[in-house]
Amino acid sequence: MNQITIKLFATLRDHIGEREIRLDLPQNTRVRDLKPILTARYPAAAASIEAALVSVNHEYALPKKQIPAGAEVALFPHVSGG
Amino acid sequence: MNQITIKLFATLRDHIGEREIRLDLPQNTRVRDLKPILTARYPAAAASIEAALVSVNHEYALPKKQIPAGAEVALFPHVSGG
Amino acid sequence: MIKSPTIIKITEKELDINDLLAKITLPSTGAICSFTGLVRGQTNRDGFPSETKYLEYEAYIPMAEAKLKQVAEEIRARWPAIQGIAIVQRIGRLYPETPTVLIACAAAHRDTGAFDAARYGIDRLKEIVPVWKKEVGPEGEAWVEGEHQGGK
Amino acid sequence: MIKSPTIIKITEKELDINDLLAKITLPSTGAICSFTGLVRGQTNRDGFPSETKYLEYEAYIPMAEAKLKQVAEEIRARWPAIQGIAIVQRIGRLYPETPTVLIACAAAHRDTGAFDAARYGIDRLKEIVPVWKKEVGPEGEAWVEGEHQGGK
Repeated sequence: MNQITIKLFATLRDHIGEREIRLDLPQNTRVRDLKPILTARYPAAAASIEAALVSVNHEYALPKKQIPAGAEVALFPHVSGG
Repeated sequence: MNQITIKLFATLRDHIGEREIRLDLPQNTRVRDLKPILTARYPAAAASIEAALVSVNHEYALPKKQIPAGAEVALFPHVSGG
Repeated sequence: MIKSPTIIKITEKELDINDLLAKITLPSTGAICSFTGLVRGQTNRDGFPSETKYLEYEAYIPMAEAKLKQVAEEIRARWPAIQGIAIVQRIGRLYPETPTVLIACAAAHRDTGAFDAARYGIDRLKEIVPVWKKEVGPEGEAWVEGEHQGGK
Repeated sequence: MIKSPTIIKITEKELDINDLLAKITLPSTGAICSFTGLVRGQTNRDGFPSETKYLEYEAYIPMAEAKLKQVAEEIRARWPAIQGIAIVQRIGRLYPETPTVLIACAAAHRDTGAFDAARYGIDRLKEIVPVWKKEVGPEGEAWVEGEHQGGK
């Protein structure tokens, strides 16, 4: 198992109620596997999780990307800076 | 006769050697009559006078414009601000 | 040849535009185009006037800085005449009429892409830099939705 | 509706861009595009590097102020979404890396002409505003020739 840290921002943090969560994931877990795991754990935040963008090590991640050991993952809504 | 003030800037001031001159001009003198009068008086500055822009009361003046009594006229080279 | 300065920053401090422009000015710089974004206190939402008390900005700071750097690199790749670049996003609680973001692109002359580069910079920042804002008004608070689909 | 501020100035004082942008910001302003011109200390003249010690700017002040006002009016006629406008030309002896001119155009949003308006403003200023500069370098001094034919 790989331990990964998931940071949460904006609506994701509000709906899940945490700034950061830690998960133990099987090796070779891909980004697309992450959302079902989180939705099962936080069903009230399902809609935000579904719409979230995912980054791995500070880079936007495609669904097929494998999450490496020790990765810093983040979930957040579409950006609205400026 | 109308007395007018002619202000000189940049190369015009350098070549004529004055910041401001006063001229008595016949009524109905037009902008196009001004340059020959000045060239006759300041022959060393002829080239600068020929190339100069002319303003009357803070507005660019066409050659045919009549110079009104008491006008503030100016001669200067093409602008180079910014 | 002097290396062109790049200033990239996520900050809670007031934006000092005089200082930021001075920091990206080289001896050969003759022109800087800057874009400043500000908190609007009065806006129109679907045709109705709306008031904002303040905006609360937050950023995923290390990723936001990496993405600001990417925006600067994209600008340099597209407009090679650009010299200094400053891209600074302010975060925290920001009240109406306060500058929130600055994108400044310097060049020797004004006709070699400085305007287009600054315009591109703010568009890309709003697309890819992980910053979010929550609007607080007389009727409560709401996260502001991004204009774009997120990027790469 | 609040009247949009217009700041027009020929000045010997340092340009305070923070202050000028604050002065043209309305509660409904969300975007400002600014152009800053600076004294280049190093330049290329016909492909050869050239050094400038300083520039000496002079203006025909009352006419220059009238023409700056005209530039602001032309901007408002072309881009009606523009709110505040600042156009400030500094004169006197100005050394390399010093800002000499600022054109800033404010609007509610960034996509209603602020960039084009600032670009137009600096182009028109260089065409019609009676300001001249003399360059002083290691080999003596020379008046800088304007880019344009003068205007109306």
